[in-house]
Amino acid sequence: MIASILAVLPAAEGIPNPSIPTSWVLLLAALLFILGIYGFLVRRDLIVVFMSIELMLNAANLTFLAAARERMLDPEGQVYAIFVITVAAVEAAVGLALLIAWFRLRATLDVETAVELEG
Amino acid sequence: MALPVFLILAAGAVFFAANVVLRRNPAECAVHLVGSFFCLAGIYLMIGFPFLAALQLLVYAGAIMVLFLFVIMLLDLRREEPRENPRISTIAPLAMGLLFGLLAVVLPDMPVAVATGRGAVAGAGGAEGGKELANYLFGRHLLTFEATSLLLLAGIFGVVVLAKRRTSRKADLERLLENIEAESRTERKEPPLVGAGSEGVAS
Amino acid sequence: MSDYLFLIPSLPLLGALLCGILHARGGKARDLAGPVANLAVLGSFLVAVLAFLEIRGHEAEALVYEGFTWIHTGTLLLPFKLHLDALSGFMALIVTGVGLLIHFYSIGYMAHDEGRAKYFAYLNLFVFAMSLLILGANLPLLFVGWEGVGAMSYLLIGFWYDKEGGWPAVAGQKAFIANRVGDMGFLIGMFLLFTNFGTLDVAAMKEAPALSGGVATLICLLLFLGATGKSAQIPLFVWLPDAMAGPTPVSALIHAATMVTAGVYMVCRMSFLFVQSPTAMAVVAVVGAVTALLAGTIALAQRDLKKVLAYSTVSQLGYMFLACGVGAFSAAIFHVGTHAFFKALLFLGAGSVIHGMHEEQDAFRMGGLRRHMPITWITFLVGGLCLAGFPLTSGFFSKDEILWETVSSGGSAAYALWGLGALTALLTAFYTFRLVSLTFLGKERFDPGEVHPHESPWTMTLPLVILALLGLGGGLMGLPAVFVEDGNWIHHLLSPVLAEGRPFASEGGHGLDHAQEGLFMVYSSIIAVVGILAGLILYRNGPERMAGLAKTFRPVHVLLAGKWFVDEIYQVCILTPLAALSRFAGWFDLGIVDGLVNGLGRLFQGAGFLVRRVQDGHIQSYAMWMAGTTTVVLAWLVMQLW
Amino acid sequence: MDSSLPLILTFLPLAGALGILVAPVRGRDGGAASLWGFAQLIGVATFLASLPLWFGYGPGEEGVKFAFSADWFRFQTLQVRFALGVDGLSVLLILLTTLVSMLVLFSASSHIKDRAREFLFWLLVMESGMLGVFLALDFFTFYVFWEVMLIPLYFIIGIWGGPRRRYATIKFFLYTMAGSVLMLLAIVWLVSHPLTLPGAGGPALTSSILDHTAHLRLPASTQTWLFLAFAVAFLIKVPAVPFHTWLPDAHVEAPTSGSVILAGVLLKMGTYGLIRFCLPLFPLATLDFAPILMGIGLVGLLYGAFLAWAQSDLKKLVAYSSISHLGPIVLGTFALNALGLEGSVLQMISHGLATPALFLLVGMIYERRHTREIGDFGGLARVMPRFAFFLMLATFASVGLPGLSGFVGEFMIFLGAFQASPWIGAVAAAGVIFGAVYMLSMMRRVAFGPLRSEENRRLKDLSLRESLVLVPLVVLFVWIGVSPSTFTSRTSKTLAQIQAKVEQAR
Repeated sequence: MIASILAVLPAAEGIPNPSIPTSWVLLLAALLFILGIYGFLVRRDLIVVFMSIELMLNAANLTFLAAARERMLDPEGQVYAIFVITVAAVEAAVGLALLIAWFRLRATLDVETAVELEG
Repeated sequence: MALPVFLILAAGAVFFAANVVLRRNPAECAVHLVGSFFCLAGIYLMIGFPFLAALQLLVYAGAIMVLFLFVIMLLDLRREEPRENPRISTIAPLAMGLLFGLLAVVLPDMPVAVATGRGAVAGAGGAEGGKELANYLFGRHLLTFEATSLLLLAGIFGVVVLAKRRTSRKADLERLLENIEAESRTERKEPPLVGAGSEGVAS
Repeated sequence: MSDYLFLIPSLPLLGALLCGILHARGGKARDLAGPVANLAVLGSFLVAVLAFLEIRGHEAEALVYEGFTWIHTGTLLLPFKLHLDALSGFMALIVTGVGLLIHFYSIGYMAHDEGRAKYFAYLNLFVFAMSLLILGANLPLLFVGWEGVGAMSYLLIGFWYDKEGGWPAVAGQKAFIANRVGDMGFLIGMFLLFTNFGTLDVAAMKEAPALSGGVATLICLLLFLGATGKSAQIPLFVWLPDAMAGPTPVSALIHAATMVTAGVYMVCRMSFLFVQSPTAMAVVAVVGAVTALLAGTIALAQRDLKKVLAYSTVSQLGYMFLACGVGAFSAAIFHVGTHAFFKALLFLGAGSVIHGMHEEQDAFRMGGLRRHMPITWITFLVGGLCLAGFPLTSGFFSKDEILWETVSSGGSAAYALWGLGALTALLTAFYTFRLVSLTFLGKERFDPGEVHPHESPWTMTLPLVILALLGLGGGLMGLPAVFVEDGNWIHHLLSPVLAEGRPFASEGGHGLDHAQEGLFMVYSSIIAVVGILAGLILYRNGPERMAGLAKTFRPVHVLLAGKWFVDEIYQVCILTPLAALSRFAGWFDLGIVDGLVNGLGRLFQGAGFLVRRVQDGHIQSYAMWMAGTTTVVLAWLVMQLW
Repeated sequence: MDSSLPLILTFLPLAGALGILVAPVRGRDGGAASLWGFAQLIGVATFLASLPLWFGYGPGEEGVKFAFSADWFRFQTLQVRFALGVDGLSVLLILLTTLVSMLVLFSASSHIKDRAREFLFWLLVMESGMLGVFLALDFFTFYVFWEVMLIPLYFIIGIWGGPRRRYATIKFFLYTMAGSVLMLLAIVWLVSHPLTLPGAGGPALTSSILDHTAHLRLPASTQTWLFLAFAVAFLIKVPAVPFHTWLPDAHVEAPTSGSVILAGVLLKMGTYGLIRFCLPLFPLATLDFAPILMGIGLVGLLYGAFLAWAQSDLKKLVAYSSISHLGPIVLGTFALNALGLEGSVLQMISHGLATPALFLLVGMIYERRHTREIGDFGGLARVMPRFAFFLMLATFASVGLPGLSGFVGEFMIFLGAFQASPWIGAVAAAGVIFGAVYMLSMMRRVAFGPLRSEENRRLKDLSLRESLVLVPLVVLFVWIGVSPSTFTSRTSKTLAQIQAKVEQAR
């Protein structure tokens, strides 16, 4: 069983696992992205909204890598992916800090209550 | 032979992602998100980016999700109440469905830019792929790299400033108690756990 | 070119200004107003006499005074030009003469009214406007006098504006607006004249070639509409009886002698035009005759002294227009003259009675005044005789001449019109002596305790006596051919000025000869005597006897006493709908037109609200908008790719 | 030869206004008295400065006199000049403006108590704006002064007005602004349209009104929409019937002096504009639209009369009456004959005198009784004879009683209209009746009739100062009524030229 897993590992030559069509990967990324948007729009809990954002970022990452793979494992793609991850990390950190400050004020994370900007 | 494995992993990623969005309890959402990250890491591995897969696991699953879990535990978040006006929750799925349909139609034959010469180096994804990547990272993208480090620095300062306590501890406590009372009054189903909730926060 | 002619209008104008200043100063000065006003009119009268003699003397066709240019625009040239010929000379004599007597009478009548200076100022202004009307050489100048007279009657009728709950002011306004309706016709007539003749100068129009029948008729009818407004004929006579709300000398001057005859003067002045359209003449004659009869019937059932005289005036004016209608313009002017004398006499007599009876005007509550006011009684009797047309009085000659001219004008209509005239003559005689016997004969029907009638001072009775003499002697002016060969002095005087025209004669009418004239004269004297005796006998001792008769013919009495309900008809048919229309206009303007404007404002406001609702504060709804629009854009892109 | 008179006329009030703004005055009542004194001095000075126009521009004169023009700014090939001048059409209106403004300055001190400084400032700015409009001979100068004139009235109604002043003044401002924006569009088009001036070689750009009036040749279609643009702007100002709803509100809410100036001069801007611009510049379109506009004038006359009859508020009645009195002016203008045109100009002047007198009287009675409901009055003639005397004269003048100013103008207009089209002339003559109906019933309910309420009994009559303000108006009523030719002779030549310009195109 380990062998089958190891077999999955990319062989040295050419594009690894050519049998996986890039478009499918893109489709997966799209689906993840859409789930992210859905979570962002629908959920009332701010923390879950944050998670949906993370999900969207990952979907973007996947798209980068899929494209990079298509172009013979172009490092450009990987570099962007790395930057995405870094930014996501910072964003999460600052976001959560804000979240805590918010909670300290409101005792709830419900997005519905924040309507001061109403026109 | 790799396709079925990919499909399994993809299905797993989608399943976990769906749960992240649909679960009521934030803690469960976090766990499912971690699961989804693992599946993604697996996919990265399969399409030839082992370094990225590692990074994904290390940074995302390891650092960010831990942070999330930590915050969830710190703030002791309860189950989320369903939204009063279901208006958005009815429209959103339809919109997402439509959007996905569009992407599904468009993405397969998305014209990907012609492969540049450099990428043709065979075996870039292999063990020494990381070295190749490093040369690239610190060569061409040095400026971006430094920018992100600045970003990280700013992030740290930001968090410290935000987390600093402006009001006295006692004032915080009173306000927290008030808020909790207020929140407990608004919770319709569960009985007010005033006792348990308060000493948890006070520590 | 006699330049003293402008004195006739300017003297009363000067008098009016002086009285105005005296009124403004108030106090003792007000008593000066009477004499000043009288002097002004006296001066004007003398000038009129002088001018009249100058014309009669050496056959000078007419005196003309050309002043400054009044209006000069494009082809319209209207100088301030006065023109005195036989017709306007005769009228000027009447206006200033009778006016003078009435001014003199007013001194006594208004002696203790604190607004007397203002009263004399208005009276003088009236004489000024009337003289302008008579002497005006072009129609717009005549029109200035025409409306000026209307305005003055408005002010004088409403002189005691705060008595009887403000009724005089309403009566004054009614008079002015009724005149204005007539003036509309006059205005349009003038416009037509100007477009056809290119000028509005009467003399110039006279020489101009005749107009086509249709246009002439239209113009004459329009001018006649103006005349009916001013001289209170059928459609527009409603204002005259109400005009009695003014002081009695005013009624005498304006509503008997001068203003109301302005219409007749205008028709005679434009006789050269009227003659050109037989249809217009027929209309004038018929309207005159019918008005005479209608007014006569109404006078039968009136109790108020002045109301009876007012309706009698309307009736006599009807006679004058009848005369104009049958082409006997000089007879009309003759009747204007005599009527001015005896009707002014009757009004002033009535004024003296009212003055004596302390503002009591209801004839039913008088009676037996002949013992208390002998002079007034005799002069009133003389006036009554003239009005009734008692033989040999001036009223007899002038009215008889009109009747004779009507019947001798030939044509089938002649006899019908004569019949109407004769019937009205009978009614006139009857209601005149009904009035005389009710007021002066029989026993006193007022309690002598609180009302003790006394004879008026000499300043009031002197004009009565003069007018009585004029009334009696007035007939000499127009003796019919039967008596003296060419005794009709006034006919010779006016014939060069007035056009000759027998509209009906053309229908194969047979001119009657002198013998018939004598016969018809006998008819009218019989009619007069019968009427007088009936009036005396039936009303000798009070109205009771006739009251019974009135009850038997209940509907007729109600109809007549109610003045044929003409006022009510006008109110319902014209005034109320117009008022409703104006209220509707008011609502329409505020609601619809203004509504549209405000609506525009509210439209933008509404649009603003719509947009505002999008900003509802929920982050997720903003995100929703973003997601939505990206989807749409994406879809559009996809469509393009396809 | 540039004469400096128009400059003085236009900028003297403006200088006075600035002077008042900065004048350091002390005194018991915060220096108001000296401010009023200074302003009145300026008013009299401007009036005296305008008198030479009357003598300089005698009967039978023609063409532009007292011309002044200086380069203003250059825009590529277009050299815009600040051109002022007086011709037959504007000489009487300028005199009317200076007279009415002077009278307002004298009469306003009785009812403007607070913030006198700003009020006087705005009043004088408005006077210079109005004079500028009548004097302007250049499109841009005209339009600048047209706007300068609007703003002060916006403040005068807005600040010192009645309860609903904000609504009224905004409505007035927006309404007129909409119109003038249309006009600006047309002006810009005109000025950017090269004009072939004789002797100036090829077609050149110019913004002088006189050049355009003389040499503008446009095809019928462009004339139509340009005509409409100008006509709508001026019809709003007149106000002609469809665009009249701003007037009653503006009048009712304006302070007395605001109403007097609005009715006395501002309404004449509309009719002046029609004659100055619409007729000579676009003859073909004028001929096409003449019947319609005569109809509008006629409707204005009758509709205005009916509206006035339905009013219970004295000031609103007078406001609607001025709509009814301006109808004939439009009617006369578009009768397109000598009688109609001269009649309209004369009627402008006579309305410019009669309605201010009425508004001043309404103001005086309002100061005493603080109500404008006609029902509250009655029998004032007994208590206030002088007031009743002036009211009677003003009513007779506005009703058009012969011998006073109203009659001559209306007679000439109706005669001119009759020549143009008999039916409209006849119906217009009928309008005379309704005019009399509502004015006389107003006068009866106010001055005559019994004294009903106690308060009316204690009213004191007009003071000498108030009467003196009314005297010049009354004198002019009689002067115009008795000898209108002295006035019409000054306008006849200029109007004949304008009429000739329209006739050429027929």
